[in-house]
Amino acid sequence: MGTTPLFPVSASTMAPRVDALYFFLIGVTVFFSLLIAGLIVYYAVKYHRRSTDAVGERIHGSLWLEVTWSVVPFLITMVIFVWGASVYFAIASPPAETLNIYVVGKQWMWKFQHLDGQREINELHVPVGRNVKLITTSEDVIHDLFVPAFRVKADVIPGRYVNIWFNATKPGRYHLFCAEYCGTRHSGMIGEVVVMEETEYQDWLSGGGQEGSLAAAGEKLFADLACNTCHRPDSAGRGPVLTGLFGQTVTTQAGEMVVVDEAYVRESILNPSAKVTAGYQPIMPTFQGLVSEEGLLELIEYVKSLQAQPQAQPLSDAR
Amino acid sequence: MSPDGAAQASHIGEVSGHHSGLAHQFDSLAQQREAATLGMWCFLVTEVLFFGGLFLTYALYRGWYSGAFTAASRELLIWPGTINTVVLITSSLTMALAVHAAQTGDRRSLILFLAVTMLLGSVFLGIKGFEYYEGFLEGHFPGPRFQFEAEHFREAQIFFSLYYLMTGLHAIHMIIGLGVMAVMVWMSWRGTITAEYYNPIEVSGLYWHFVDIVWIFLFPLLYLIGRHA
Amino acid sequence: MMSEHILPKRLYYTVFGLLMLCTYLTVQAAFIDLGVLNTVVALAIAVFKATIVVLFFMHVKYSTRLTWAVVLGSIFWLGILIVLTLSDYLTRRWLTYGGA
Amino acid sequence: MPTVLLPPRHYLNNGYGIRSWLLTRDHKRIALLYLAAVTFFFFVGGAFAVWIRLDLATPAGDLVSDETYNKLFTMHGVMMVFFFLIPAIPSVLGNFLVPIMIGAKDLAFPKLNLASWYIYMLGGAFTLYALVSGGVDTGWTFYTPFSTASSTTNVIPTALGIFITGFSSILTGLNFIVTIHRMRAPGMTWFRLPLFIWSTYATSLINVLGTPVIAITILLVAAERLFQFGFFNPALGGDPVLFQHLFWFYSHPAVYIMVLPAMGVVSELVAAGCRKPVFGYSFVAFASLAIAVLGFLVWGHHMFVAGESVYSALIFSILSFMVAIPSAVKVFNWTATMYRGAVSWETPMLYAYGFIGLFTIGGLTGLFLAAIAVDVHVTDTYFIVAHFHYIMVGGTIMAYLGGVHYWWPKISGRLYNEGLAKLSAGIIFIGFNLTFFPQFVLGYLGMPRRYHAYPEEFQVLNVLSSAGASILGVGYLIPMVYLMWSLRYGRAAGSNPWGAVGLEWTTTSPPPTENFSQTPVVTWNAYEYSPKVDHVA
Ligand code: HEA
Ligand code: HEA
Ligand code: HEC
Ligand code: CUA
Ligand SMILES: [Cu+2]
Repeated sequence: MGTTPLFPVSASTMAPRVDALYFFLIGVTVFFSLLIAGLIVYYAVKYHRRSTDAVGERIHGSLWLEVTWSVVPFLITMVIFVWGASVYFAIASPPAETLNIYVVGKQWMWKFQHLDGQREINELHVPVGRNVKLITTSEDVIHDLFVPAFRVKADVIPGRYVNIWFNATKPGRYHLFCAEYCGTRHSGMIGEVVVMEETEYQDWLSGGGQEGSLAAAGEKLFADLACNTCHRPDSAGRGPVLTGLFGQTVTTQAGEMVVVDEAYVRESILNPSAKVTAGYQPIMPTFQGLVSEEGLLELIEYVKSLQAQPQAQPLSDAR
Repeated sequence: MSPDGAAQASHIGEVSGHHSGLAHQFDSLAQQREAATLGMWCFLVTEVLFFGGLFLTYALYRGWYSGAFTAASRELLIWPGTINTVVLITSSLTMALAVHAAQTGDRRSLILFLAVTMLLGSVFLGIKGFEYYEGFLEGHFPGPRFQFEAEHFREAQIFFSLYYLMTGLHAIHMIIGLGVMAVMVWMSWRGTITAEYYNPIEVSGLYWHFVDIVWIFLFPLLYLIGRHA
Repeated sequence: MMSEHILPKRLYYTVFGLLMLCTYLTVQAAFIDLGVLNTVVALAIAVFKATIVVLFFMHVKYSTRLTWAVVLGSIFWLGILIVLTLSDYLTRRWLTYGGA
Repeated sequence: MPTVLLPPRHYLNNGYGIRSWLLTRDHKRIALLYLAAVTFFFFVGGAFAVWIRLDLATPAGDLVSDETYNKLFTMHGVMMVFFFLIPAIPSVLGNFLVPIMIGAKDLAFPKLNLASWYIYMLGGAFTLYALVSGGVDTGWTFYTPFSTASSTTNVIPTALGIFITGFSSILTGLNFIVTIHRMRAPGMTWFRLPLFIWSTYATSLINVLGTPVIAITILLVAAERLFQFGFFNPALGGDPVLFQHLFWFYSHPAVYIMVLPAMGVVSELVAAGCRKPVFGYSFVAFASLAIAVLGFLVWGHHMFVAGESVYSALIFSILSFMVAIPSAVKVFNWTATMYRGAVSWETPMLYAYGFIGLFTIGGLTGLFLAAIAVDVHVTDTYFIVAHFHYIMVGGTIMAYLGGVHYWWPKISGRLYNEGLAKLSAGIIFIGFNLTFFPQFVLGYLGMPRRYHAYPEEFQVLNVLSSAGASILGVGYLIPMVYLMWSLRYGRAAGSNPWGAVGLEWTTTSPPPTENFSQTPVVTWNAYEYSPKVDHVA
């Protein structure tokens, strides 16, 4: 497009809240910049040195002025702080009910996995008006998933799961950037977020998905890697029963309580001895190098899906 | 005052009892000694923060991988560490006595104590070298040749990475210290050091004690914590 | 005036004795199982040893206020580095950006 | 004025051979050695900047490959930060002025001072070697695990260069601290010191307390890159965020290393430009110390989206706002100083005005970044780039140029061409704003930094920025010409061409090697201009 926008479209519930603070800050900046610049010009003209040996008046300072121009800015900044912090909290805490999409970043592309099987690269389809949570990780270095129209961004860190959530308000196509420098094609690690009406979205979902759901893929992998030799639905296996495990709190041999979340399952697979579950031998082999990041996500989704009551709707977070 | 400040500046002449050790920019030996001592202390501040970065890293991973760190630290031989602690502390004593000798202008014992300090320093390095050699045979050095029980492999490797980096940097400081001491012996030999002008000894003493202090912390952190069965 | 007056050798020997004693204690303590206390004890002893070295071997006890300021300053800044960094790691379990 | 002549004996004609320069221990000559080196690195860094801007004139970035582009901004950042801006004011103006301003014969450790210069040059040599032998592409921030596990370029040589140079700034800082504590002339009490000394002192504190941490961090990176010591790479069990903590523990305070000396210069310029004591001397003085201390408590504001704890993000955010206050106090005090002054429009003053205005904008945009929610959107975009160029280029370089012009007669003993100086000051101001203002807009639009190619809709603003950069470049070249010219043909300045106070103006221009014929005894406060009786506004 030939037009030159000067302000980004706002297409998420968070965008207006960020913009509001932004405008307030612009107000503060304009005010103080004009104040300072104005005074400088005014004084420079009014008190311009006329004779070569003229000297200024010997004024040393004024306590109440010092106090004023320390306290006033301080109060202003505290307003900004509280405001910024509250919105930040909202950005940092996803709502309970979210549509989860798994994201893997690698030099230099974005891979998206939807719960019921669709996989896409550098393009992400989401429904309008739903809370979407991207569960992201990286295969190599730090990347950063950034959607300007949504005003959200987070570093995508190898070895960790970072969640980004948003609620799109406008159908359309929006830029998706990698915002953390990650090497040669960093500026090529871009894509588009496609926000669709719910109905279109459902059509799109049913469009792809030949591979079957993510959990199904996980189940297959679970068998291929012979996890099921130890982890069986009944408690006959040498490993703990994984059914209904996700979201629970387990006690490790070290005696600490840990919540079973994505990170925990991941660690249990890649580095089982790190947190050995109480009452079991540390016999689980590490699967480091045997499972890809996508594979891990499938296994995690499978473990999630192993709920005591099978009718847990697949589209919602286990918590 | 008038824009030309010179008018106001009254003047005084140089007051400086001239001594071979007095540099041109100083007015008196006292001023020079204070400057040198303050300079060395500022330098030691930088050293504290330099090692501080390492101690922070250590603290973090110790917290995360306490199991592995305990297992790994048990691999270290305790007796060389202990002996080295004793050796280094003793060298600090002899260093302090060297400064004392310098202050009292007792040149012979000054040179003697400096020599003993250097000797002990070398003993420390010798023992450390032996430890490194042992560790190398045991496959403690991180990287391709690293060996450790599979359970804690990665984490133990981090422990030994820290072990070699921390003790290695400490050893380098020791070597520099020995160099400084050598110069001090030479200066004392030439008689540059006198009861009025002993500042070089005092300042290099500060450095030596600091290196000792670093070890005082490294010893328990690397060898002792988690030693108990 | 720093290190103007000369300390008696006796003092140095006493400090040395203390340091040796501490070394002995810390090694002994390491073999008794005190749980977390092992770390605490080891560090406490180390801090004590460091302190007496600084105060007596390095003459800080008899030095100018400026020297004191420099010493305490270095410890304070080391504190900043460690405390503020750990303020991140130790509070992560409550709420981390991108967590939950 | 009557034709004055240079004094018969001064530090410049005290020996001519190359050895008399390379082996000198005279702080004034060492300052000139730094001046030459720093200027060189600035033009190298500037050349990279021009290159960057040319490439960004088209959305596809047709000029260079993405690989080259990444090396361009990395080298640009490294050169400008570590080899130009950090040493610029302290090592050039500081070295020249600190002993003179406090009435000393030299720094406390002249040999160490010369050594610092050689260390600095050695570091520069390493980095230049890394540059010519293929460059490095990590960005000036060297984030792990990219820098330790992924990049295939000259990370180690560059890092080593920075490591070595670090010792130079440590030793310079140490030298200043000791000098200011122990070498002040009789009667030169702390509260008679020029404010430039206060800010240099604060800067030196940061040098001494911060630099060691970047040094050890670099060693950890090197160890991980060379021996797979797993400190930062998750694949080896390390934590990449730990690197960011260690890096910013130094590199945030480092940004105050880059601005505090500039603030000191501006205080001097404003006082001399208004022939008037700086308003609220003690507040400005303590503001410098406050910035130096608080500056160490805010580094986490570079990591708001890097996966740090939300609670420490809050701590770092509120502290970032705190550190803004002393800066605010300074700005207001400078402005108030002009009230009822004898305000001059000479070149140094023009630069001072430029600094105050642009620093204000740059600083206030810092508040956008400290406000976490906004930072989430603008971090790693051109908004950041604009923020720090406003402070570092619009602020610090303006002050640096102002200082160079103000003290040039003292340094060289000669006067430069005022007309050309005013002209180039104007060009620089216009070029600067044209270059960097559009980047604020680009940033909020969401254009990420370190991007070699970008969507079409951003082109117009980028072209504006590139156009501005070329104007800016010209603006920077002109002073080179007339300052050089003045060395040979400029009129002799006389000891005090500005009619300013301060010890440096009581000695000849250029000063003698020992600075003063006799150690001065100070009986007056800084900036005592008017004989009139005091009265407080
Ligand atoms: C000299 C350099 C310099 C200086 C002085 C500053 C000063 C400040 N900086 Fe800046 N900053 C940088 C150089 C600098 N910065 C660089 C290089 C980066 C990017 C590094 C990278 O990632 O490559 C950066 C990045 C950066 C970030 C991280 C952004 C991100 O990466 O996400 C933040 C966040 O808080 C920040 C904040 C601030 C603040 C609050 C100040 C404050 O100190 C500003 C204080 C000044 C004022 C406030 C103006 C004067 C005041 C008034 C006129 C009165 C009115 C005042 C009030 C109402 C309070 N800066
Ligand atoms: C002191 C610090 C400093 C200074 C002075 C500058 C000066 C300039 N910078 Fe700087 N810049 C940084 C510090 C600085 N920068 C840092 C730290 C980064 C981040 C790097 C990173 O992301 O890792 C950065 C990044 C950066 C970017 C972002 C790159 C990216 O993220 O993709 C851009 C883009 O416009 C830019 C532009 C400029 C311009 C136009 C100038 C102009 O002011 C330059 C003007 C000077 C000249 C034009 C030189 C004049 C001489 C000539 C033109 C003659 C030609 C040359 C020879 C004869 C040899 N800089
Ligand atoms: C050799 C037997 C064995 C195999 C094969 C095995 N596990 Fe395990 N697993 C265990 C044991 C024993 C434990 C409990 C001790 C521990 O936590 O290490 C365990 C723990 C777990 C846990 C943590 C459960 C809890 O209650 O804390 C998860 C999740 C898990 N395994 C998943 C898997 C997956 C996925 C695979 C296949 C890729 C797998 N396991 C393969 C034996 C095995
Ligand atoms: Cu991925 Cu930048
Ligand atoms: Cu910062």
